[in-house]
Order: sequence, then structure tokens, then C-alpha cells
Amino acid sequence: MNITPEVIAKHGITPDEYERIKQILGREPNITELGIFSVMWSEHCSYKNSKPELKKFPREADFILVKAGEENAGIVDVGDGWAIAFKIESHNHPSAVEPFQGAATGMGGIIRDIFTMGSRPLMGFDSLRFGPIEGDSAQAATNRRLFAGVVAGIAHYGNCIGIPTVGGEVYFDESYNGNPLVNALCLGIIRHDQIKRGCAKGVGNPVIYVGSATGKDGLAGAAFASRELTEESHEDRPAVQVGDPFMEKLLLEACLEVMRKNGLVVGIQDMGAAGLTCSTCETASRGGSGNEIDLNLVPKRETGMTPYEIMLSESQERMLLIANKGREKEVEEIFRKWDLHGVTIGKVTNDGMMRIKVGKEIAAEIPAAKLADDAPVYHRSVEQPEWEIRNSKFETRSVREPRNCQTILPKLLASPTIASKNWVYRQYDHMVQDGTAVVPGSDAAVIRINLKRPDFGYTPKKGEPTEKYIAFTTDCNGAYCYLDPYEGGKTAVAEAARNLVCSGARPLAVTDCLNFGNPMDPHIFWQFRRCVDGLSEGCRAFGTPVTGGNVSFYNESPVAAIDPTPTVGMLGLIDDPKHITTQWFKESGHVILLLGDIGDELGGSEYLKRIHGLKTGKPPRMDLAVAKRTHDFVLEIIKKRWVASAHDCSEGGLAVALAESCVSNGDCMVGARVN
Amino acid sequence: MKAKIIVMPKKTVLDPQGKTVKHALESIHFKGIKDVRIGKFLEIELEGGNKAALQKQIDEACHKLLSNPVIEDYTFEIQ
Amino acid sequence: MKAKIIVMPKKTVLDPQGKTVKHALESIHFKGIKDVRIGKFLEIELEGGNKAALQKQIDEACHKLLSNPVIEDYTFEIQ
Amino acid sequence: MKFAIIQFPGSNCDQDCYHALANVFGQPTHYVWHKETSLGDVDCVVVPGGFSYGDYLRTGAIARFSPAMKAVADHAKAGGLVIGICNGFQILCEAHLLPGALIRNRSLKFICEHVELRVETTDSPFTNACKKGQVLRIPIAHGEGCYFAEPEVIEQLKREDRVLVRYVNNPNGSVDNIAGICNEGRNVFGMMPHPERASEKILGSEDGKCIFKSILRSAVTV
Repeated sequence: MNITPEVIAKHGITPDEYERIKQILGREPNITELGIFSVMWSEHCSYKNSKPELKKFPREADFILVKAGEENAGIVDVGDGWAIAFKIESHNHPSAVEPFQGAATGMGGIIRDIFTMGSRPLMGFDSLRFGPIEGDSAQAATNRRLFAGVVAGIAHYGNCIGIPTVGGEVYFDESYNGNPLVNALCLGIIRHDQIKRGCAKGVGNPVIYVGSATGKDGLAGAAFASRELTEESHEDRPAVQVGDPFMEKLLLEACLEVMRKNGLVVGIQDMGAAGLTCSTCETASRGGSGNEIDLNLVPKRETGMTPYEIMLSESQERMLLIANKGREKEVEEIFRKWDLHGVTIGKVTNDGMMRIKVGKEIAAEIPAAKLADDAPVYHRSVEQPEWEIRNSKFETRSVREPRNCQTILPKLLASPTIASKNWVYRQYDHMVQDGTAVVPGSDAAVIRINLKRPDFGYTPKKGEPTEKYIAFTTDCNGAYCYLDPYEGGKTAVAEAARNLVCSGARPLAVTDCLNFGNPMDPHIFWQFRRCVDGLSEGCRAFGTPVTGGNVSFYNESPVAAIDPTPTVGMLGLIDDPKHITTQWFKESGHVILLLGDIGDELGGSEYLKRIHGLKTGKPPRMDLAVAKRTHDFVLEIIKKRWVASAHDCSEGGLAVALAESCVSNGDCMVGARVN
Repeated sequence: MKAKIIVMPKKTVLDPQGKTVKHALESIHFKGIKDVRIGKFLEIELEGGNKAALQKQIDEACHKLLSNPVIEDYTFEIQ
Repeated sequence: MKAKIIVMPKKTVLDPQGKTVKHALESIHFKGIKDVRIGKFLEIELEGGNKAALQKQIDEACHKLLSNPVIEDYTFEIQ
Repeated sequence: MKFAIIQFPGSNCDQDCYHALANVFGQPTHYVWHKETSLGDVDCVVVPGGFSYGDYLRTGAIARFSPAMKAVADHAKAGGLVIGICNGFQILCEAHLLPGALIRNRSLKFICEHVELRVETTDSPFTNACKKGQVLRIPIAHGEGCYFAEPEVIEQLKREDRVLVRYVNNPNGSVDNIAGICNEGRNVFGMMPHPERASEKILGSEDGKCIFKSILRSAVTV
């Protein structure tokens, strides 16, 4: 197969990127090498369009053990030698093509990112966006099918592998028609001394392939995710990956067992987007070494696969592990116990090359560091979209106030974005692992971590704590970000912090999943830049650094780009179980306090959209300093045990917040009288 | 009239269930198994009518509802 | 040689999946459906050997593992 | 009292049962890997919840052939106590240690929520610490929890007072609202709800404790 300009374009490689490849190799690439560059230099793996902006995030703090961008997931210290690994990632495009498997493999991928660091996964979270599901239009029917399929896929994977999905959020808006967002998060616990890195060190050390055999699933899924989802992408359909949560449970247990035996494992990396390519290349570049593997030794599910297909296959539930020379037998013994086969497919070298062989013949040979770290970086042009200017001039006072508010509140509470998500989380096993102290339905999930669990690989000594309490939430209002990306970015972080504080937790760190349209469009890149600016300022204001995350571009339906949706996942710490607070009123006679004042801020509200069909106006101004002081105040009065419940005002404003506080717990429904 | 429909995972798509059952059969001493694939079998009892029309209707039902064309193939017969 | 096995829920056992699919078919304007029943279809590729021995082996596999006699019936053929 | 918890590939509630028994009740508890043929020194065996073998083919269909299950059957035959929770109950039925089968929920959807159970009899090693008619708030988490058996088997279970717990509001279509039954010898018990998830206040309910208390109390009398 000779490399023609069309073949190069089809791989999403620009002419100057192709020149850069020839410079790195000192010759023309063959088709396998071109495929490898195309996935490694896709936006999904290299962040070539977003890197300059992502540098604005605050990433430093004394409690950060693994920083954003270093490894598969960020890790933060939570005291007494314990740490939390967590990360959120998107699986939007595969879910648009096949919702069940797209969402399921999204869950599987993020779980692997956590246990590849040596961390025992404790909980999962899902942040979802769909087009409207009401009415009998063809689009509404499709949105319902996508919604039901995605929820069933997450339930199938999470329930089977025994990781509780304890929270998340679901929004419905026209902008997500045809391009749903499926952001999956996983969080795990780890001892400082158990942290494993994805690096290949030690010349001659064996490179071991573990897990499912390789098939043609999701061929070039990574590059596929960076191309717009247009009509002709349907013949990419065989690119969908199928997940096997049962296999992943075996892989999880076997990998943790191998990693906990000291001296066996040097480095380990999961095979995520771009499968064998990404893992082989990144472990070599991180280790400052080289990797040499032989594709004949790779377990394959189908015969006659070309090197191109093997290197780019996205078959699920596979890991690449570098063991200490001479200890391979022990590694393979542990995998056999779990009915898995660990196959040595190559070795670490010191020539810095990623060398892919097929028996004697070399299929690809590329300098690993250059491939992993020297992807091109672009500074895209920006231009404020006219709709932002037009919408910001809209006078919300011009909207006729309804004569009778009595009928408005029920309509708002019935809006799928606001209504109870019980139908969703009831399908998730959100109680397995005996840790869920606050079940889904409150402002944030709260997990009791029992530190004595044998599967944590550490027994607390006398005087050391035997329990820790963490809270978690994901938040983002896409409509706000559409109308004013900067305020929308700040609000996303503020709302996450607010939800944690209302649950009695002090905010600690953030992971984010930035879902945007096509970065080549200056309007879209303006939205991206302004949102990142807002997010950065929010993170600085609340002292919550970004520990990692994911960027997903090209989220566009055939009609237009999606609303900018920078989903924020925030971790909080609860110092004392007595501080745990939920959002529902507890007893009649309690006093209701409103903190913060009410401005004329109907812009982008669910009320304007649901009742008047308007998505316009200026969204509420977020004063971060006032917000921080309010949060500190709430935490203080919670610690003084003066607070029975706390709830934040978000979509639907004060009226909905009050209603939710009255009815969101079926076992203690109360009323409220407000002056 | 009865329609018998078989919906199987596509050859190229991973069939984790088939793989696990093959392993289980071997563990209870079943020899000589090269592969196991598991899919759905649907039996639809129909009022009757001309076969060609039913043929078209069943085919459409399979494509739109009874199978997921992304990861499954289907075959059927009407008796 | 290939064994084709059909495992169906017993008549006495409720088949909510069959009922749901029946309603779904009717909602996409599919007329004249009296009943829908859904079961499993298994395809086992065998190394070969004399048919009678395979017949016995498959029957035992169905009884022991591939079906639950409390709630399911099975039929199979070997080609 | 000595407890053994069977671990299948795909079990995921084994840790929770270990926590309830070892930490909350302070009982000597050990794991038995499904490939082992002996249970070791044990009074009560726990077949935990989870998705043994990924629930492929049928829930529990493959797990019942594990060597450990043979040892569990022998333990039961010798009068030892066996409790199967959720997937454990499905495995005990597949292994014919308990009658009937667990099939797909009527709603075709997985359900995870607290439900109310009524104790139907205290004449068993698993409910003797409860009161007859007592309502327990214990969570369920299953997709195939609808209990089914032929009418004559249901009659026999009722006649022999072997339905230990019933759902107050039937969440999954189980025949006769059955949530948990025991065998003729009354030493093997299977229930779909998870008592190990309702043994601490922090998790929302402590009602599950009375099942474990009953087992401990039965050790004194046996």
C-alpha cells in the first residue's frame, strides 16, 4: 500500500505534519508507521490543539502526588499515607454509534486508568448529556434510545465488575441531538508506596501482554474520535468496541495482586485509545528507554490481521506490563490463577526506539520520545461569536411575568433536566463495597472508606485511622457556557464546590472533561479558551488544582456544535462523619436560611427555556470571592452541628431548591413556608 | 404461521459470553470444542397472510428492532 | 461438525422479554402478532467424530449446563 | 463461630460479607477460592453476591460447577449451615441445593434500592433472632431476582413453612412475593436481598443484623 496524499488526509495528518514525520524518521513512513503517527498525533492522544490552553490550569499543590499529564490518572494525598486516584474521560462518539457498548467501554476504559496506577477502584460517576426526550418526533425517539442504551451500558459494566456508580448528572438540550456526551469517572484508593507508573525501565526486562486477545474492534477508535460525526461516518460502524466486564474484573484483581508483590512489576499501562501503539510508545518515552515487541507473539482473536490492524486495534480489557527480568514465571503464575494468560511479547531496550517486529521483519521503527512528546502544537485563532454579543443584550425583564406562579413550579420540576434521576441510578448498583453513606439523590455522593479492607493491601497500625470519608460531585451547565463561556467556566467549578460544601466536605481537587465542537472554528476555540480561563480562575479561587482529565473536540451534530460543556469532577474530604449533611429538610419547625442575595439573573435559566422557550440573556455573574466566603461559612456552621440540611440553588433557582429539599427523600417528605 | 428468527453477534465482534461458556464446557470435561457462539432465538406467532408480505415485514422488524445492525446479524424463516 | 441448540423458556414460565418485544413490534405498526417468545441460540463448532457420540455429548451438555430444566426446554441438531 | 466465604471469579460482594462478619460481628472468617476442594474448618458457609462468571449463560449457571461448590454441597448434606445471598441464592438453585430458579425481573431492568421484607417464620437458624411478622428494611441489587418454581413446589414450600422472608411490595415479580427460602433440612437458606449491606447505621439500615445474629444464636443451640 503506497502512501498517497489521499491516504495521508484520510489519517487526519496535514501535509506539514507529514513533513515532520519524515524528518523524525529520516525517510518516508510505511502504512503501519503512518497509522501509528495518526493515532498518537490525534487530538485525543496528543492534545495538540488544547495543550497551550491547558497550561493555564493550576496544577501544583503540596498534596498532589501525581500531576496532570504525567500518568494515566492524577493522585492526591488524603493523609496518613493514603491517597486518592481519580480521573474523568469522554466516550462520546462511540456512544452515538452504539450507545450500550459505547458507554460500557467508556466505563471499562476509565476503570483501567485507575487500577493501572496500582489503585483499588472504589466508585464510578457518570455525567451525561442528550437531546430532548419528550414528544414523538423521530429525533426524540432516537434520543430516548440513546439515553436508555447509555444508562443500560453503564449499569451492565459497573454492576458486573462490582464498582458502585454512586452519582452523576443528566442534562437534556437540543444542542446534544445526534451527539450525546458520555463522560465516565472512576476513583480509587492507594497507599503512597503502592503507586505504579507507566514506564519501561531496565534493558532486557520483559514486556508482557495481559488480558483479552486482540481483534478488529474499534479500529483506529482514537483517530475516529477526532473526526466529526457526519453522515458518512456510519460506515465506520465496525469501529465499535465491545466490553467484557467479567474479563476486566479478573484483570483488575490479577494486576493488583501482581503489583502488590514487590520486585515483580517495573511499570504498567492500560491499552486505551490506540491500544498497543499508545502503551508501547508511552511506557518507553516515560522510561527514557526503548521497547521492542514481536506481533507474532501477540494473542489474536482473528487470523490474518495486518500489523496496521494489530497496532491500532482497540480491543478492550488489555494491559501492557513491564516485569523484572527473571520474574516472568511468577507474574504468569498469578495471571493463570485468574484464568488469564500473560504473554511475553518483547523486551525493553536502551536505543529509545519503539520497534515493532513481525518475527524477523521490522514493521515499524519510530523514536518513542519524539512520537509521544513531540506532537505538533497549534495556536488556533479565536473570534467571539456574534450570538454571544446578541444574547448578552437580551433584557430578561422584557419577558412577561406569569400571572399565576402556581402552575410554573410543577412544569419546572417535570423538566427532565431537573426531575429526579431515580430512573437512572436505580439501575446502578450504588451500594456494593459497603461504602455508600449518602446514596444518589443528594448534592454530592459521600463514601465511607473502610481502611481495614484486606484488598487494600495494608493493615492500619494502632493509632492510625481505620476510616476516611470523601465526597464527590460532577457539575456543568452547558447553557451558561454557551451564553458566556467565561462565567460558565467559573460557575461550573463554583457549583461543584458548593455541592461538596453542602454535604459537609471541604473541596480538595478537580478533574475535568472538556467537551467542545470543532477547534478549527474560531468561534468554538473562543468558547474553549474562555471556558478554560473561567475554570482556571475558579480552581484558583477555591484552592482546588486540576489533577488531570480529558479533552473531547469535534462534538458536533449535522446541525451545529454542542453547547460548550466543560464537565468538572470535584473531590472533597469530610474530616468527621458527624459533618455529613444531606439536602432534604429533616423536621418541621426547623428554620430555613438563604445565604447570598438574589440578583436579576434569569439569563440562561431553565425557567426561560422551559416556560418561554428562550435560551438567551446573560447568565448569573459568579463572584468567586463571595462564593468562597459563603462556602467557608457553611462549612463552619456544619462543623458546629447547627445545620440539619443544606442544598444549593442551581437549575430552577430558589423555588426548585426549596421543592427538592421538601421531597427528594421519599422516607421524610415535609413542607415549607417561606416569606 | 410462525416466524423463527436467529440473531447472532457479528463474526468480527467479541462474544464474551460464548468465550466463557466454551471455557466452562471444557472445565466439565467436554472435548473437541473449537468455538461457541451465543445469540438470541425469537419465535413470533403470526395470524397468517401471504408469505411474501410477511417476509418483508419480518425483515424490516429484524433490521429496525429485533437486532442491532451495528454488532449483530440475523437470519429467519417463516413456516 | 456444528451443533445448533435452541433453549426456550418453558410455557409455564413468564417471559416478560417476549411480551415487551410484542408491544414494541405493535408500536412500529406491525400487525397480526399473536405471541412472541425469546430464548437462546447456541452454535458449537465441534472437531468431528461419530454423530451418535456427539449427539449424546451435546444432550448431556444441554441438560447439565446449557439449560436449566426448572425453567427451560432445549432442542438441538448436529450438522 | 467460623465462617467461610466462597470467592468466584466475578463475585464482588465477598468483601462486604467479610466486612460484616469479621469487622461488625468480630467472627473468624476466611475466604475459599472456587478452585479449592475443601472449605477448611467452618460452621457456616456464605455464597456471596456478585456476577460469578459475568452472569453469562444464566446467573450462577457456571459457578455451580466449581470444585468449592461440591464441598459446599457436602457441608450442607452433613447439616452444616449455608447462606446464599443474591448471586449466591441463584447458584444454590442452579446447584439444586434449593428448589426453583431466579429469572429476569418483570421490569427487565436492574433494581438497586432499599425494600421492606416481612419475616414469615422464626423457626430457622437464619431468622430465630427476629420476630414473626417483623418488617426489615434491607437493600436489593439485582437484574434476575424474580423467584420462580412450579405451583406444586410453591405449595410444598408454604406447607413446610420454608418461606423465611417475603417482599412487602414485590419489586421484581417473584411468585408469591418470595424473597428467601430454605431447604427441607432448614440448614441451607437463599435470599435475594443483601443483609451485609444493612449491618451499619452509616449505610442507612441495621436491619440486616438480625439475620447474622440468628446464625450466631443457632450455633449455641446446635
